[in-house]
Amino acid sequence: MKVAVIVFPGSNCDFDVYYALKEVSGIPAELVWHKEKSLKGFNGAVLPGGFSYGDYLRAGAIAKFSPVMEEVKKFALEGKPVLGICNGFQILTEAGILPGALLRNKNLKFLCQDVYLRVENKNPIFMKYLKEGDVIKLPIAHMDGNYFCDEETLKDLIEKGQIAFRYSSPDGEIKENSKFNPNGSLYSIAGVLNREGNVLGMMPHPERYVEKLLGSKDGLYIFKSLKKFFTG
Amino acid sequence: MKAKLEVFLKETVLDPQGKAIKEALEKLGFDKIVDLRVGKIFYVELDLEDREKAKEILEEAAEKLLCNKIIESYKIIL
Amino acid sequence: MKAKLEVFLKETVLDPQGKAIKEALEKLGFDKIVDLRVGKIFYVELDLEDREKAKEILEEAAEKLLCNKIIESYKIIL
Amino acid sequence: MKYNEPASLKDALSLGLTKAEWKKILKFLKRIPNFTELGIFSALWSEHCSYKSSKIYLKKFPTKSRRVLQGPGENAGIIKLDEELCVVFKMESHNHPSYIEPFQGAATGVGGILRDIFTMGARPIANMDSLFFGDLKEQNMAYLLNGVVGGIAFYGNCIGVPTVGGQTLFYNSYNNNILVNVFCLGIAKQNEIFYGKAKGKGNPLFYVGSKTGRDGIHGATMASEAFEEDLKEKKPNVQIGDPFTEKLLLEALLEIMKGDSIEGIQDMGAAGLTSSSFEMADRGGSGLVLYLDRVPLREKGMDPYEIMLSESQERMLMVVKKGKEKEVLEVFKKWDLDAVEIGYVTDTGKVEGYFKGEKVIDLDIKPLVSGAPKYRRPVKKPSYFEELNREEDLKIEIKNFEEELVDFLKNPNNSSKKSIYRQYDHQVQTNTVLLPSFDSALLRVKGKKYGIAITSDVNPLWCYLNPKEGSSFAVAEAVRNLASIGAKPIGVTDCLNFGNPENPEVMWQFKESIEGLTHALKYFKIPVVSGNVSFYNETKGKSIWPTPTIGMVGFVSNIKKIPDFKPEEGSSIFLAGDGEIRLSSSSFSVHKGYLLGRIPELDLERERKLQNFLIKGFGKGFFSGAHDISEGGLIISLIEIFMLSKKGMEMEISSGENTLFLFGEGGGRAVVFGDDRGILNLSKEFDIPIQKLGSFKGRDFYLRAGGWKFKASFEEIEDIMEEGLSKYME
Ligand SMILES: Nc1ncnc2c1ncn2[C@@H]1O[C@H](COP(=O)(O)OP(=O)(O)O)[C@@H](O)[C@H]1O
Ligand SMILES: [Mg+2]
Repeated sequence: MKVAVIVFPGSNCDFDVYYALKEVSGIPAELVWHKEKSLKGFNGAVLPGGFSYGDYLRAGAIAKFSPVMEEVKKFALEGKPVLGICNGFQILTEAGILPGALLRNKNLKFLCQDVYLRVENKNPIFMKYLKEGDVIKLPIAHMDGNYFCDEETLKDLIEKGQIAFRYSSPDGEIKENSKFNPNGSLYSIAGVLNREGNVLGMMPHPERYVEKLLGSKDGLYIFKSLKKFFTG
Repeated sequence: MKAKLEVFLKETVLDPQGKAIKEALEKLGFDKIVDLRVGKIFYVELDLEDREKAKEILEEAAEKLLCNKIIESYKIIL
Repeated sequence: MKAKLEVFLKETVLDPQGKAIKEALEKLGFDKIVDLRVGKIFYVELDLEDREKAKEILEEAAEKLLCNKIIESYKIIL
Repeated sequence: MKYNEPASLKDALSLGLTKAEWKKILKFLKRIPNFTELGIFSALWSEHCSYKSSKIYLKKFPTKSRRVLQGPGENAGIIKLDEELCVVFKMESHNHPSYIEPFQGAATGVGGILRDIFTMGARPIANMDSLFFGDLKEQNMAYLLNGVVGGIAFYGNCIGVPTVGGQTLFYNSYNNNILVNVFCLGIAKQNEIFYGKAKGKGNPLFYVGSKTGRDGIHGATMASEAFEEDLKEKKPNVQIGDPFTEKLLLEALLEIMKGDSIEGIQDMGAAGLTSSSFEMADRGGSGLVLYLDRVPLREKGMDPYEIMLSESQERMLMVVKKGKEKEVLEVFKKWDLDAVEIGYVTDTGKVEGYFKGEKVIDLDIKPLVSGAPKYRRPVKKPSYFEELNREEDLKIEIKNFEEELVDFLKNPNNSSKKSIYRQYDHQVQTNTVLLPSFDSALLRVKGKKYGIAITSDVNPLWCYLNPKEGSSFAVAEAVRNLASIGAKPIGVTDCLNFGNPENPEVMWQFKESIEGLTHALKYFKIPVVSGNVSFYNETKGKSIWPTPTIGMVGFVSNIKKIPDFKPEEGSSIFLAGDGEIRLSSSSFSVHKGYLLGRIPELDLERERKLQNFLIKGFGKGFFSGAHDISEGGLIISLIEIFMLSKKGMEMEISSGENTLFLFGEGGGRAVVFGDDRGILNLSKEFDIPIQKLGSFKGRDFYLRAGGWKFKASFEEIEDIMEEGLSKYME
């Protein structure tokens, strides 16, 4: 097993993800430059956070054309795990691999802070060690994390169980118009899955909380689950 | 030739920036401004003179890259 | 009445956004697009019908808030 | 005026040179310079580039220790961490540009300091920002604040360097001259350091990064002039930051630097191609030939004068080892960056520039760089000094304690700076162990046991009232802030912000300040390895308060032995240290409208004792937390501890003078808590006076002092602490 961490021009959490996978979670990983046309030999891919192309047009808009994205799309279709974090999530939505779009935060400012996430799903690839209703704490760091989709799509997401995480209070209460949904996301959505459940996009950064030294290990739930999925 | 492409949020999408600016204007006493929305505009220089062709190219650029149709619409001005 | 206000970087000011987008379009094969600069556009609804008055108000709004004249210029379209 | 035509005295004056300097130029050259050459002189001899007013004083700083690898004089200073790694750091001001265009000014300030760090081969791992604004009620001040913070966030977040700390103060003194000081620290292997030296005759010279436009022509000169009414005319100087391009530049360079193809490299900062080419050749003892028509241009029709003096951002000048050109170009191609060979290294001791086949620059380097003017400007003790430095302390009567306290807590100087730092990504790169809100930020180094602490401090009010001792206090406070998380200082960078040096009273402040800094730095044996002087922070004849910002780097030998701010229920809250505290010269007194007073007595020995006590206590694991007492006095410290620990605190204070005790300020004190017995024993061992103020109990902050009482919940205090600033930042 081996996971590709895609490096786009302007990615800046690439190494953090790589470190969290390889050094902390024990998942073999490699940094892969976006101009790469093949992901042969890899079993999964992570699109890390950052500012691909400076987010100069829309976050993630230009990166979706990177050569490597054809392969990422294939992974998504073949059922291989694909995880998009922050800018990675934005790229996945821009590429149409995940539904919806990420708008500017409702207070129009960059937000770097801890958030609480209520687990909405029991996805076997990414959330094996979490159960519905669990609350985990992860940091966000973004300007455009305000999740949006049309009504129909939202209905669909709910019905098909594609919502992975929602911003909540520490006790797991959802209050859409409160400080517990800091960026103003629709339905407090923090992370979504594709229909098949092998692609997860999320705004919070699990790779930042994988060691006690840095304050929390809640991010490990996701990486451990991924490891378990690979090793069986 | 020169052309412009306007890209703006769909009516159904909230525009917090527009709202904030509108409120700031209100505070400054601009009470005749009753609505304001913000969009992007691309000033493009094309290496051709054929308007039809230019329109086609810009349409394609908008569809592919410059406009995210989930949230935005666009308008070409030649 | 409705009006538009375009705000754009002065010619001589670097436009990193425009540059990055232009390069992206180039890579996608849009070789007829030889220059691209990005601006903002405000779609404004005014509670009056007098064009002169509207222009005045928008000019004032631009000067006071919407246009950063150190690096930007603006244009009112009625 | 055409670039290749002979220049005149009038031109020299219009470029900010003096008549004497013009004569000096003629003497050096033995001919009349052309306009381009004159432009080069004016830039290199500007205050900003030449340090002509400050040089003789800066020489006094201690600059050596067994850890110092590179002291002042390079792009940044270097300090060893262990046998393998080192830190590279520096602080810079971007005051004038940020006042003119706060967002872009601050953003390009960050971009500039980052380049200073990675040009040396170090990966930037942390930024700090020290910001000084005027009264937020002044028109435009909130706009400036939001613009500056937005610009720092924009650049730092995008490029992926965490902004982990800083300082933000609001005083009237900065109403017309805000200060934006940015600090960057990078990490490198000791054997992979690069210097700004042009060496090796025949080696090609490469230009890398963004194209050159007419941006900020004469920015260096502008930073060397006071603001006058003609601000408008200076506005076109504004440069736009492009953090995305800089990110590519950073990654491409660090990749190239792993190989063996670069001889020397320097970023094009103030005075652009001029300063980078002349300084590199000067350091390398070489010469350069430049073909100016090869410089990639963004705008049409630029002439050599403009090309040499443009301050377009995100550009580097690089000497490549002959034969390695292809290697270098390939990496830049991978990162979609332009790199162009624009000349080569010679051994002539000259910079020679050609444009359209004509030689337009022919200048000896030595006279221009080392021969730059140095001034011992007149000094005069300002009249305010005696007038304000009164011996007797201020008495401030408090009528309604709770009301006055809440009002004080809502003063933006005391407010939580969360509205600022939550706009900064402070965790990217996953090394930040202690985030903003602690006395110092702490970074781990992956794979190492130790940590790197950084803090930035100065109390400009004290530096105004007493430039010498106030400056010593800035060092002492930084030392204390480091010790408050268990760190020992290993090096300092500074950013000396002052008014107009041609004003003898300002020059006196500067001289005194340097003496005070030197005194304290020598006392604590901390070397200065880099820094920056920003003069001419003056508007309409009014200079800012002397503001020598200190950026101090500390070393924590065991990253696990640091504060957790999780005190046990019932454990004590101690005040450690003593010494003179005063109300006059306190931030409370300024809050109440007074501006006067002798500052508290400086006692470095007491500071050192406290420092040793704190560091030892962390080493032994006695402290759950410590917090130094500085601006705002004991009361602010206690409230901040409550905000961090979120644990109820119950305190009963009975001092003869409660106003003084709670709001007074002095050096050498900290609040500590953790293992009661351990702390008490340690205080005896270190001869530190210690006083129990109360204990952690319940859920509220509950303070009684004589007849005064203040009781509030976490949520209430959080709201109060945020309001003062957040209402200007929504
Ligand atoms: N401009 C800023 N950027 C980032 N962090 C800041 C800024 N201003 C203040 N802070 C953070 O807020 C906290 C309180 O700052 P300050 O009151 O200056 O601390 P101290 O008095 O201990 O030096 C510190 O952790 C500091 O790093
Ligand atoms: Mg402190």
